[in-house]
Parts: sequence; C-alpha cells; structure tokens
Amino acid sequence: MSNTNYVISETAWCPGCGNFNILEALKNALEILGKKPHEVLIVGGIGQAAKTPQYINTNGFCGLHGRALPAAVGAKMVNKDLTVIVHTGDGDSYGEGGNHFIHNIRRNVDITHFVHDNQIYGLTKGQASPTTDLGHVTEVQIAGNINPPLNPVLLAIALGAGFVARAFSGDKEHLTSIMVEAIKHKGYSLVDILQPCVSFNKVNTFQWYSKRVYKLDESYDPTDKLKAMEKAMEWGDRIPIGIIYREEKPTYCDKIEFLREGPPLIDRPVDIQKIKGYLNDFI
Amino acid sequence: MSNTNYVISETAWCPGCGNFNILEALKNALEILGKKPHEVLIVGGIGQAAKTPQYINTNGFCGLHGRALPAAVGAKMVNKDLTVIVHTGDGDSYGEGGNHFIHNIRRNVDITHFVHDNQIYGLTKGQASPTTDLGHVTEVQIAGNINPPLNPVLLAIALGAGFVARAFSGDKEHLTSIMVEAIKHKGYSLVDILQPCVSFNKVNTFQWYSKRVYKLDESYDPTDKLKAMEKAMEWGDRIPIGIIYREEKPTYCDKIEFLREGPPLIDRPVDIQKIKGYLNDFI
Amino acid sequence: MDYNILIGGAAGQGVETLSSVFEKVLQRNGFKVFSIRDYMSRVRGGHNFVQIRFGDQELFSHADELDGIIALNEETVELHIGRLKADGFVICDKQVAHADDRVMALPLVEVARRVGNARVSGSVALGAALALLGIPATEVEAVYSKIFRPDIAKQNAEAALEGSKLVQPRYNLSLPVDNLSLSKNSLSLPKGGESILINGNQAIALGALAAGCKFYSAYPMTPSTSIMNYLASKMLDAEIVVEQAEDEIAAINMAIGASYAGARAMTGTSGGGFSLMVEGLGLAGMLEVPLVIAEVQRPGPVTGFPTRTEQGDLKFVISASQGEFPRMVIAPRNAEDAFYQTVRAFNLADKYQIPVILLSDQFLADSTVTIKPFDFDGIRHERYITHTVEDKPYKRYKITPTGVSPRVIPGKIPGVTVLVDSDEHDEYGHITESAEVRRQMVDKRLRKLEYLKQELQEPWFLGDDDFDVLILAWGSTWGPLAEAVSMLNSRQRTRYAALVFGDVWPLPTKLLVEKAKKAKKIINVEQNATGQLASLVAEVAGIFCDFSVLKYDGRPMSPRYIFEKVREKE
Amino acid sequence: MDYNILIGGAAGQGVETLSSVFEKVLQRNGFKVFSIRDYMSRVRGGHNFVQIRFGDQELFSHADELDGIIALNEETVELHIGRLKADGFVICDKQVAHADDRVMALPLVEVARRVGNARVSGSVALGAALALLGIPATEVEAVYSKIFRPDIAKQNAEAALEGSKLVQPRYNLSLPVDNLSLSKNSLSLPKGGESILINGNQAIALGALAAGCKFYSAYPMTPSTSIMNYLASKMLDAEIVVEQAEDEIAAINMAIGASYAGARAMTGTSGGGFSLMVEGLGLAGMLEVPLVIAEVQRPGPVTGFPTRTEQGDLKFVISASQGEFPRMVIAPRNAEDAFYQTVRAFNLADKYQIPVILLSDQFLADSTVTIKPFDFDGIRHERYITHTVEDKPYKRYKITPTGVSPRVIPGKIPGVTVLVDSDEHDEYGHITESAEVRRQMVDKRLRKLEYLKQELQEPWFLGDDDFDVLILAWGSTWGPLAEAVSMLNSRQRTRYAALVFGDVWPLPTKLLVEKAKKAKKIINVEQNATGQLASLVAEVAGIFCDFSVLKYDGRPMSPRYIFEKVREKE
Ligand SMILES: Cc1ncc(C[n+]2csc(CCOP(=O)(O)OP(=O)(O)O)c2C)c(N)n1
Ligand SMILES: Cc1ncc(C[n+]2csc(CCOP(=O)(O)OP(=O)(O)O)c2C)c(N)n1
Ligand code: SF4
Ligand code: SF4
Ligand SMILES: [Mg+2]
Ligand SMILES: [Mg+2]
Repeated sequence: MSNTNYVISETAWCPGCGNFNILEALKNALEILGKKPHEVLIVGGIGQAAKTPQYINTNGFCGLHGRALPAAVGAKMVNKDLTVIVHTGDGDSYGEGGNHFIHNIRRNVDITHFVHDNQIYGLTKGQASPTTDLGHVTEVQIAGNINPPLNPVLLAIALGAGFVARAFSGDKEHLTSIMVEAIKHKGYSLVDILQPCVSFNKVNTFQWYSKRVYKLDESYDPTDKLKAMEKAMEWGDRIPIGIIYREEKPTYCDKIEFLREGPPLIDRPVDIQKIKGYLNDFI
Repeated sequence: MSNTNYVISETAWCPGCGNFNILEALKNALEILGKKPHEVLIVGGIGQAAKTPQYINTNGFCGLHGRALPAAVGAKMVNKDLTVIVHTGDGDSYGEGGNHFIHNIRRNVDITHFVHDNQIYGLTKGQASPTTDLGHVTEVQIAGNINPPLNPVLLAIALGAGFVARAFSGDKEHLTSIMVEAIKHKGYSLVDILQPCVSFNKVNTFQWYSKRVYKLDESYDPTDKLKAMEKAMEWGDRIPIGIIYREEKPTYCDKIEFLREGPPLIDRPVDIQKIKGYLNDFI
Repeated sequence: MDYNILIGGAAGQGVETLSSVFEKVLQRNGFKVFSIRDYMSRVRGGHNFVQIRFGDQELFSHADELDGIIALNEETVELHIGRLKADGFVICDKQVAHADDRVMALPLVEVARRVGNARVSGSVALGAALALLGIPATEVEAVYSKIFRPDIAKQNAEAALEGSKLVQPRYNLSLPVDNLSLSKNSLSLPKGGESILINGNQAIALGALAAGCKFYSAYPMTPSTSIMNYLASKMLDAEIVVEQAEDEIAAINMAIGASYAGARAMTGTSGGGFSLMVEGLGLAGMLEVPLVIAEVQRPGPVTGFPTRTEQGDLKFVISASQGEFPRMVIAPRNAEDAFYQTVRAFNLADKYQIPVILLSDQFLADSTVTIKPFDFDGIRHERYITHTVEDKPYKRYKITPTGVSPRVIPGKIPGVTVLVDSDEHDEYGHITESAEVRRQMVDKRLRKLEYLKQELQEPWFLGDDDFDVLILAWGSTWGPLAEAVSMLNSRQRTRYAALVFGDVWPLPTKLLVEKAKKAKKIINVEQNATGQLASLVAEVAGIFCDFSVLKYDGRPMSPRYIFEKVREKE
Repeated sequence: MDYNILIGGAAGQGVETLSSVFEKVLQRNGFKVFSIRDYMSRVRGGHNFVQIRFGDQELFSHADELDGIIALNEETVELHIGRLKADGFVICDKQVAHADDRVMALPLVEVARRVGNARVSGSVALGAALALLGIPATEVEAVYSKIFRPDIAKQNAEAALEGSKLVQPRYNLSLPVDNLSLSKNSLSLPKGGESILINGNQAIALGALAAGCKFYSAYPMTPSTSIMNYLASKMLDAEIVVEQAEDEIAAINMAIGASYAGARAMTGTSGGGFSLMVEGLGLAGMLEVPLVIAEVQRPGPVTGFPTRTEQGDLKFVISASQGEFPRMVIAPRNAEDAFYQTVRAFNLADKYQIPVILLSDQFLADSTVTIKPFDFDGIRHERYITHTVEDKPYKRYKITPTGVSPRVIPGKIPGVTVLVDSDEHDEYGHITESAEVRRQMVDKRLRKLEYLKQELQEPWFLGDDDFDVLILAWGSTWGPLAEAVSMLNSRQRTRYAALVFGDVWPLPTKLLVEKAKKAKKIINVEQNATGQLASLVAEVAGIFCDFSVLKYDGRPMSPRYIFEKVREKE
C-alpha cells in the first residue's frame, strides 16, 4: 500500500505552514501501520488544523469547534474496528474543548489525539490561544497576553493519560515515529505538536522552535510519573520532544465486557424478543 | 460584628449533611476577617452545595450549573471591592464547569473557590461525579464507576494555581482557618473540601474520611511545586488536608493598570468627550 | 368508578416506595391506575406527594378530589384535607394532631416497631388502606419481593398484614381478574399481567431499546434522568453503551459520533441541557446524521422549577440553532404514545437523516399509568443504509430528488470513505465556497423537510364531528383534556371537540384546517404562559384562537381545571 | 453619479489594505463610499475581493456592474470581467494574460521593485487607478501615514506616485470639498471630515463605548470578532475590560456577572457562539440582569459559510432558551442605525432589566460606508439604579405594576444585600416551590414585555403612501432595498413601498397593519431560505405575504437583484 492511497486535495493552508508536515507525517504513519483508508477515521473540530480530514482520503468528520473528542470517542465506542484519530488545534483542544480534554483522558477510550499546537488561533486570525506565551501581543491581547499558558503535556500527565508526547512539525521523521507509537498505544494518547503558524504567530517561529527543541534519548525513562511531570515543565530555552510519559492501562472498552469481547457494537443484531422480555419490569 | 449578621433561612439540606459545617465555617471565617454582609458576594452554580448563597445573608448569585466561576470573575473584575467567593459542588466545578476551572486558574482573578466535594452528584440523586472513586456503584454506573477520578488538587497545582488546599467538613476549626487563609490569598484560591453526602454517597462517609485525613504540619513546605504535586497525589489510606501549595503571583487586576489603580470600574464616570474623540479613527 | 388516594410526606420518608408498591398491588388486582408525582427539588424534608387514581376503566389523568389520604406526617394532612371528599378518609400515625373526624389516627409506628423496624410504618399504613378499601392484600408480598431483599421484603409484608388488622373494611373494591391475555403470550406474567404499569420516561427508554438504540449519552438532569437510569439498568443485558457525559455538549456530540459510525444513538435532557445541545442539534442537521433527542420539559426559564411540569419549550426546540435545516419534533401524549413515537423517531431519523426531538414533560415523565403491553411484533427497524456505492469517490451528499442521500457506514465498504463536514460542503463532503453549491445544498436539505411532511400524523381528535367549540392542545395535556371534553359534553350544552397534536414540527394542518372551518370558537389549552401552540398554528395555518386556557405554576392541569376554565368563557 | 471599483486577489495579497486606503482617499476627497467585502474562510490563497462604490450622493448599497477592476492576480480578471461595463477598465500587472482591450497591463511589479519593494505593487496600482479616475492623490500620503510606520508609508506613497505616471486621466472625478462641519467642532478633522468611514461592527463597538459599556467578554468568531478588536484597541484608554473567554458560555456568564455587579456589560458572537450562549440568555432573563448581546449572523447551519452573510437566525434568537421570559431583538439596518441602536440597547436593557440582542450580519458588519459623524451630544445614559431601599430585607424581585423591580448594586448600600437565583424565587430572591409565587413571578416577568412594547420603534417606511405593493424586510437588507424601491418606482408602473423592521422582537405592528391594509400585494425580501420575517408577521399580525424574494447563497442581495426578482412577479 502506498502513500497515494491518501489522496490530497488542494489545501487552504498558507505556504510554509507547519500543518503540511504534520499531514505528511500522518500519511507516513498510516502507511507504516498498514492502515487502509476506510479503516481510519480522522476527526477534527474547526480551525486550520481541524481541516486535516479534508485533505486526506480516510473517513473524515469535521464537527464543531472544540467538540472533536466527544464525537471521536462516540464513534470508537460503537465501532472498535475503526482507527480513530483526532487532528485539531490548540484553541480547539484546550480552549473551547477543554472540558472534553480533561474528561476523555479519564475515559481512556482507545483514540489518538494530535494537537497542532501553533500557540495561536489561526483561522480566526491571530488571537491568543490557551498555549500562547506570556506577553505575546495580538489584536485582542493589545498589551500582551497576561494569562500564563497552560501546559498540555503536564496537564495530561497529571490527569492520568497513558501516552503523552510532544513533537515538532519541523522534524517530520521524529514526528512520524511518535505518531506511529501514539496510534499503536492502547488507550487515549496525546501528542502536542509544536507547529509554526507563519501568518499569525511571529513569536514562536520555525527558528524559535528549532533552536529550542531537543529529543529525549534512551536515558530518559518515560514511566516515572513524577519525573515526567518535571520533564513536562521544561519550557523556554530548552523544550524536550519525544514520549514524555507512558503507561499501559485498561481502556474504556477493556472495562466493559460486551465491548471488549465480540464484534463491534454496530455489527450486532437487535434481539427484539429479549427487549420484549423487559415488559416484565412493569408488571 | 457577630455571626448573627449572616442570618440563615431554613435549608433544604439533609440532616447530617457535611454542608452544614461548611456553611458554619464560612460564617466564622467571614467573621474572623471582619467582612460585612454587603461587602461579600457568594456565587454558586446549581446543586446542593451551590445553594449556599441562599443560606447566608451576603450578596448572593445562584447562576447556572457549572458556570459559577465566570460569573464570579466578571463581578470581581468590575468591582474589586467585593470579596468574591464561589461555593459549589464537585460536579458543578469539575464536571459541567471543568473548562472554566482550568482557565480561571490561568486568569488568577482574586476570588476564592470552595468546592463541596462529596464525590457524587447530590441534587440529581447520586450519579458519579468527576471525583467519584473507581468502582462506586450508582444507578447509572451500574457496574461501578470505571473512569478514574480526577484529582482537583493536583490539577490545580499543575495548572499554576497560587493557593491550593484540601480540607474536611468534619474538622470545622481547621476548615475555618484554611478558609480564612484562602480568602486572604491574593488571586485565585481553591479549597477542595471533602464533604460526606449522607444520602447518596455511602462509600465516602464521615467515618471513611475521618479515618484517612491527616493534617499537614509545619514540616511540610507548600512552596515547592513538584513536592506539592507529589503530596497532592496522596489519596487512599492517608489523605493530607491543609495548604498543599502556595505561591504569590500577580493577579489579573494587578496586571492591568486601570484595574489595579483607582476606584472599582463601576464607580468611574464615562468620559463621553473622550469617546467622541474616537471618531478620529474613522476619518 | 374510580378512586383517588394521596400518599404524602417529607422527602426521604419513603413516599415514592410506598406509592409504587401501592400502584403495583392495584395493578395486580386488575385495576387501571394513573398516578402523578409532586415532589420538591430536595433530597430530605419539604413536602412530596403522589396521587394514585384507580378504577375499573382506563384512566388518562389525575383528579383533584381525594377519596383517601395516607399521611406520613402532619403537614400532609394540613395541606390536602381541603380536597378530601366528605366521606373520605385519612390514615396517619396517632401522633399526628387532628380535628377532623375523617382522620383515622392509627398506631402505625407502634406496630412497625413491634414488627421490628420503625421505618416500615408506611407499610403498616398501606396494609390499613388496602383493608379499608377492601382490596385483597394477596399481591403485597410478591411486590415487596420484587423490589427488596428477602428479609426486608418479609418485614414489610408483615407490617402490611399487621396494618390490615387495624381497620374494618369500608369499601369492597376487589375486581374479578381473569383475562390475562399476556400470560398466554410467550411471557409468563402473573395475575394482573394484562397491563403494564409504566411512566413516560420508562416508555421512552423501552421504546429506544425496542428501536435498537445502541448508544445513549447524557448528563443527569431532572426530569429526564430516569430515561438514563432505565437504560443503564439494561446496559449489560441489552448491550447498549450508556455513557454519562461530562456535560450536555459532550453528550450530544458523542451521540452524533456514534450515529455517524453506524449505531442508533440518542441523548436526553431537560430544557437547560437542551440549551447546551443547540449547536449539536444543528450539527446533526448539517452533517445529516440521524439523531434522537428526548427533551423532557420542566418549568423555565433556566433552573426554574426542577421537579415540576410545563410545556414551555415548544417554540424553542422548533427553531433552536443557527441557520435553517430540517428537524422533526414529536410531543408524546401518553406513555403508550411515548413508546411508539420513540420507535418512530428512530425510524424517521434514519430515513431522513435528521435530528428528531421527542418533546415530553415532567407530567408525562413521572406519572405512571396502566396500559396494555406494547406490541413488539409490529416493530420494524428501518435503517436506510447503503451497502454498495455507485459513485466513486462516494458522494455522501449526493443531490437527489428527495434530498436524502445514500448513506454508507464508515469502514463497512472497503475502498469507500465517508466525509462529513459542518462547513458548507459539496456532494463529496468537501468544503466549498461556491454560491451555486450552497444553493443546491440548502435546497437539498430543505427538500427533506418537504418530503418529511408525507410522514406526518394528524392530531388526535376528541369528541364528535358535530361540535361548536374546537380545543387545540399538544403533548401530555391529552389525558386531562380527554376527560375534560367528556365532562363538558356530558352537560348537553355547548358541544366541544379537540385536536391534540403529537407531531408539532412540521405541524400537520389538514385536520386542523378542516375542523377549524367548522368551529364557532377555538380555544388553546396549554401548560405554559404564552400559548406557544396557538402562535405556531397562527404562523403555519393562519388560524387564530379566540381564547386560551393556560397554566404555568408547575402543577399539571386536571380535567376539572380545564372544565372550569373553559366553562367560564362559554 | 456613482462608480464601482473592484479590488481583488488571493488572501494574503493585501486586498484589504489596498481597499481601505482607496476608501479613505475617496472619503477624504469628499466622496460618499459604500464597500462590501467578499472573502473566503482562509488566510492565504483562494480569492477575496472588495467592491468600492463611490459617488457624490449618499450610498446605501453595493452594485453589480463594475466601472473598474484592480486585479492583483489573473483569477480576479477572469472571475469579474463579465461584470465590467463596456467602457470599464482593468488595472493589472503586465504579467497577467488577457485578451480584452479593457485590460491595462501595467508594469506594477517592475515599478514597485524600482521603488525598492516588490510588495508595494498594489500601491502602484492604486496610484494608477486614481490618476485614471482623475482623483487628486493629495490624501494618499496622509492615509498611509495613519496606518503604516513612516518608512513603509513613504515607500507606498512613492509607489502610488509612480503608478499615477503610468496612465493618462480618463475621468475627472475631483469634487469640491468644503463643508467640513465636524472640523468646526472640538475635533480637528482634516479635509473630508464631514463624514466618517465605518463598518457595522465598528459602529456597534463605538456605540457600546458611547453607552458606557465597561465590560466586554467574547470568544473569537467571524464575523463578530472585529467588535472585540475595536474595543480591545480602546481598552486602556477607555478603561473597559475586554476579556477573551475560554468559550462562549464563559463569555456570556462573565458578562452577566459583571452586569449584576453594576457594570454595563456586553458580549458578541455569531450564530454558533450564540448557540452556546442560549442557556446564559435565559439566565439574564430569569435573574433580570441587563445584558447586551451582538449576534452577527453568518450562513448556517453550524459552521456553514464563516465569512459570508445571511439572515438565518431570526426565529432562533427570538425563541432561544427554555421557558418564557422577556427579551428584545433589534436588527440594525445600517452602520448609523447600528451605533444608535447599540446605545438604545444598553438603555433598554437597564430600564427593563432584560437581555437585548443586536441581530446584525456579515454584510452589515464588514461593509464600510461614509456617513455623517454620530451625534454624541444627544446620548443619555439611563441606568435605573436605586440608591435607597424601602423594604428591609431588600426585595430584588419586588412585584410592581410594570414588572420592573428597583435595582440595587451589590455592595453599594451598607446593610443591603442582593440575592439573585436561577431557580424560581420569591421577591427576596429566595428559592420557592410555591405555585402562587410562581404565577406571580411569571406574570411579573411577562408584564415587562408588555411595557416594553411602548418603546417599540415602528419599521422604516420607504416609498410613497400611494403604493400598490408592500415589501417587508428587516435589518441590513434596508440598503439594497431602498435603492431597489427607487429603481422599481422610477419605471412609473406598479408602485412599491417597503417597511424595514429594526425592532423585530417584540414586533411592532401598528404601521404594518396600517400599510398592509392598503397593499394589493405583499412581498417579503429576506436573506434566508425560509422567509423568517414572513412567518413572524403571520404569527404576530395574521398578515401573509403573497410571495418571497429570498437569497441564501451567502452573497448579499444587490439592488438590481431585488429589482429583477420583484419585477419577475409583477
Ligand atoms: C462555537 C464556535 N466558536 C468560535 C468559532 C470560531 N473559530 C473557528 S476556528 C477558531 C480557533 C482556531 O484556533 P485553533 O483551534 O488553535 O486552530 P488553528 O486555526 O490555529 O489551527 C475559532 C475561535 C467557531 N467556529 N465555533
Ligand atoms: C445544564 C444543566 N445540566 C444539568 C443540571 C442538573 N443538575 C443539577 S445539580 C447537578 C449535579 C450536582 O452535583 P454537584 O455539583 O456535585 O453538587 P451536589 O448536589 O453534590 O452538592 C446536576 C447534574 C442542571 N441544573 N443544569
Ligand atoms: S494561518 Fe497559520 S496555522 Fe493557518 S494555515 Fe496559515 S500558517 Fe498555518
Ligand atoms: S443529598 Fe447529600 S449533599 Fe445533598 S443535602 Fe443531602 S446529604 Fe447533603
Ligand atoms: Mg492554533
Ligand atoms: Mg457533589
């Protein structure tokens, strides 16, 4: 199976945008994993990143701004055979969608969450997102952003996510390998992908990231939660990329026997005689 | 000034409910702080805990389920003279209101957030809340809760809150002293208050908590963030109560000159000639 | 012949359990039952009551006048004795102060203590009431064993037996029960089995299961929660995902995700939660993903009266969400209707690929009624799913004469992928900026609304064709209204007829126009303050009501209430 | 006399900057301007254009036929040359292929490079266009210095100067400009100062500031974001909190909190965000907290066409949220109206303690127009706040004849506390379960709606009293319609008049009924697919339209479009 399975239509992204590399990495990762287009579902919210489902030939669901995760887990719960991947922005995931982020980590449905984290609201032309650095000036944050950014990696670890990584769109190979691991992970996995937005983020540019990111090597142990939280807090001059935390734990479907065993829910016939028997509850 | 300033009307709480002690502790704390009823605003969402504004003679705002925090910070931003306190439930704060929880920690408006954490949805008769223990059986979680509880204390520290404490409604004096500190803290402060729900939480009872909680003593240093996160993760046989993390940082109003200096916003006249001058932008 | 018994007490005193045992015993004795629940938004204290009306004919509504009161506290006597008939009775503990000779102060607590548990005093009262009414206590033990563990059941049954000894029979209400039609069926139903005792929410939940619903996500909200509770109780057996969401936004988006992926999916809430689902409703409309939503109304605005009833959300749900797209709104009129309409809702949602809203209310949700068991054999699951694809690539939004496009389930046809998008899109689901494509897509979606009109069920007609005044109503007011119309017509004066809408959007107008033409006067009867059906009828059919009977205090209208209010305007 | 110039190119090519410089130069030369913006939901690429219409008379709308095109890329020529008049012109770079002799292929990029920056080629085109039109380039430099830093401004001005040398004047459009009424005012306005050039969103933002708004919380959403942007730019100077919320739910609840605490507060969004604010809307209604909400419509459902226009949310906003409560909905008809209606919205919100929705749309939001400066001297801030309290404890919800209760700001009167609750409450704000109190409170709230009706402004009337056909419209279609009515009537055949509603809820009906009686035919003209005003008029006034002119492709109706569609049905 070749990359050409995932036909791309013309994108609406800006030339030079980090999203292109992310899309490429995704295609490569799917290819490495041997997934066929119809076996994969990519879910997006609304935003530049969230247009990813439009640009790849898999099943695609572009829902509401901030609401990609609930739609994704709903789909996975009823059809566990689908490989469900969320691609969406930092505003979408951590701003409008913050509540679903928190609670889907707890659910641990076997989906993968790729956040194109450009530290800005791209599609709406450059307001601060939850990850925008302090002091970043925008048309709304006229005196510079005064709210400290949230650290999605730290947050996800604190909330108990079983796979938490950071990657950089500028290093496609590394990104691809992280994507492969994330998709393979059983349960919810988060990859916060640093992505330059050439149009609206003139602070965190390609150069800015390139200068700072460094890859975690073998010596780093991603299974120690407290150490991982410490590592997650590294931000500024040096930003670690790689798998920050990893832990196998039972998924949502593992915990419910009828989801764990047997065919996907959508393939099971309805036993109407059994339902009829419930009339007994009312006599 | 005496406690009688805070007249109480008949409550709709169950006899034996932990909420009574929390209400008493609040009144004591306000008394200790010398606050007059009209200087204080208590904001609630919807739920049993959220009825607190109904039972105390201060300004009171019972808004929407999950939406106490935004209303509270809105009020504080325009009238910094008000002492603004949020009293609401675990479902309200961490479930429906989870997104406001995350982002108001970032804003660091000078308000106090008391969560009556009974680890259950009380008013709607006993479904799992975000803090319900694993395995807890309810009418909805018929096979026991399968989603690991979120740890609000850890989460708040990870998100950068400047004052994070845990308390127990069963120890009114300790609770009162923590409340006093929390209200005095400049910026957002969270106190997660363990509160038995005698009607719907038959797992985490008064005895259950009493057996487990222990007070942090002088030897504990609440200013080390990583240590605090470690401490926050203690749950189970031993549950620490007290101030888990503390850090002074500039508040929202500190960072905006016109809010920091001068009278509250609501007391400033509108300079219509100045506004008229903005016509210059359009010529 | 019917009787009306009120059971009241503080929240936490067991009014609900006692009432449901009473109802079940009545049901098993062959009575027809209709009960309403009046409770406060609190867990302990306050005042709650259930009114159980029963008789030998089918009942559709509660009544105001009481034959008996079982009072678990003094307040109950005070609050309700005004409605007690002259020859009625009150059963209460002898501790309760009273100055009315209809009050029978019995040693309920004393007897309960003797049985070994002061908390079974309600069962003592139950036993006394049954004895007084002359209803055999034979079923009592069976009912208790259905809901309690054996030792507790035994204790309660004993308490009831002891209670029966405290009074002399005053009525003799035993019925000959024999036509156990259902027990001849595959099910083995005990005596009384010709009827089921069910409330509106249970009927919706059972309807969803019967329709093959495989996914229900919701956030708890009174008075909708019992739909989730019932489904959860069947989760493992029926293999349906019942997921408590972090908020209502998640609930509806999860359900849409599940439905997109091929499961019949549903969510449920009350008005406040529905407010949060509004954007999701539009998403289902735009993506053309089938979805069933139960909106169980309570009085608003916002939190309002959490445990009470109103029909205040009609205009809200028919126009909720930005932009224009087809939806259907069905207001079930009683528990039986609720069941069948739920099944129909799933079928229509699938057929037209639209959201369908079941607009119920607390009155219907919480009132229990005996009805004949639902007919499962007539239930058809029509999924309207395509297993082959002509166009390659697949056109999820193919323009068709009906507006409905062939639906493929993602992952089910190798080589075929399914793309949906909340932006305006072309036939493939790709984002478009084209004016022409936009026009076509709007037309396509709205065409479904036109075709949907062929499915509409005309409102139920009450009364004779030969009427003077036409009453318009919708949803759960059907029960009280049906009785009110009989009461009005039995006077042999002005003749009344009524149309009670179930399908409220799109609004069927054939019968409406036909009947309105003949009417000398038109009255709308609604459980709200502004007459929302009346304005919908004005908008859609140009028919204006002459006056309104409205109630908006959170308490359901009784037949007598409607009767009086209508008569006032004669 | 008026001219119509289109400036087009890909997103990111600077169409917007070039257009606003062009507009400003025209304004400062004394022209009246009306421009519309047509852009795609993307940051780079695609195709965007601005149409600048200008002349010596006031303009209310755009037009279809073009006098000139400034094309920043080839696509612009292809897409729009079909609308170019026979004697029109196209200015583009000589690289652009063309086979039409109206195309003037100029060395724009070459000249720009010569000036020192290839990216100022747009300014070269601007200079050429101005020269061709015979408009003095005197203001060009001043305008550039207002928006760019000095060196960039200088470079662009030079580019324009060089561009002007590339062509020979073909028109001579200079106007004598002298009546600088405003510059006699306290402000020092330059030439052209008798007018301001402003769009609908800026007018709303300025209106909010003029009304004394002190708190604006919102979440970015096209096409409402520029309200927040303008307010943010004034945040420090005007001392107004402008807070970007984490989501729209937070935005509205923050604003309600701020308003409860005593500030004039506002939020703004488009339909999708409004969907999330629905519960908050009800909260303002139930708590009786004043609130102003700007809902700037774009085509739905859901994401729809983010950057385009529609009037699809009328029925949604008038019935949004569970339960029944008073609200007001005002649809501004043009930028001037937007300013004054915003001030009025704040005053009415305070007076009636209700939410007031300004229902605008992308067409109004983004089109710029020259109008006379707003009259600030007539602006009054009426807060309706009480500083003394009769009842102790204070009754926040005191029952009064108008339904409006005296409002105290929390913290402002020692000893007085203010309690508000989203549950049904008594006069003190305490939760109630009483049927009687409920009835009184519903009546109280709805009484405000009745009293509010005295404030209603009748729709604007276009045409003469002596008409055959009555056109009904609302909001921003006023501009194109005004011109269309003139065009229709100039034919001396069927005579047309129109009513354009600004207040849409409650709907004023006096003029409507009066004019409808005289009409031989009634037509509704709306930018949506289902004719939402028509159904509202049917519902409220029993008046039915004979046919509809509807547009729902996201592009605004032009006067000619309306003219043609109406004429077709004559
Ligand atoms: C309910 C709702 N609110 C707001 C918007 C407007 N909106 C669209 S995308 C976006 C932010 C996008 O930022 P992000 O998620 O970081 O994605 P990016 O464009 O940067 O990739 C916003 C606010 C919307 N579509 N829906
Ligand atoms: C939008 C909305 N959804 C749901 C509800 C129903 N509801 C009221 S309180 C509550 C949960 C209360 O739990 P918690 O916040 O923990 O408070 P407690 O009663 O336990 O003190 C829920 C789900 C509501 N009022 N509004
Ligand atoms: S605006 Fe930013 S994120 Fe969006 S496509 Fe352009 S560069 Fe990428
Ligand atoms: S239900 Fe629980 S939380 Fe609510 S009042 Fe009773 S004991 Fe307290
Ligand atoms: Mg982003
Ligand atoms: Mg709780």
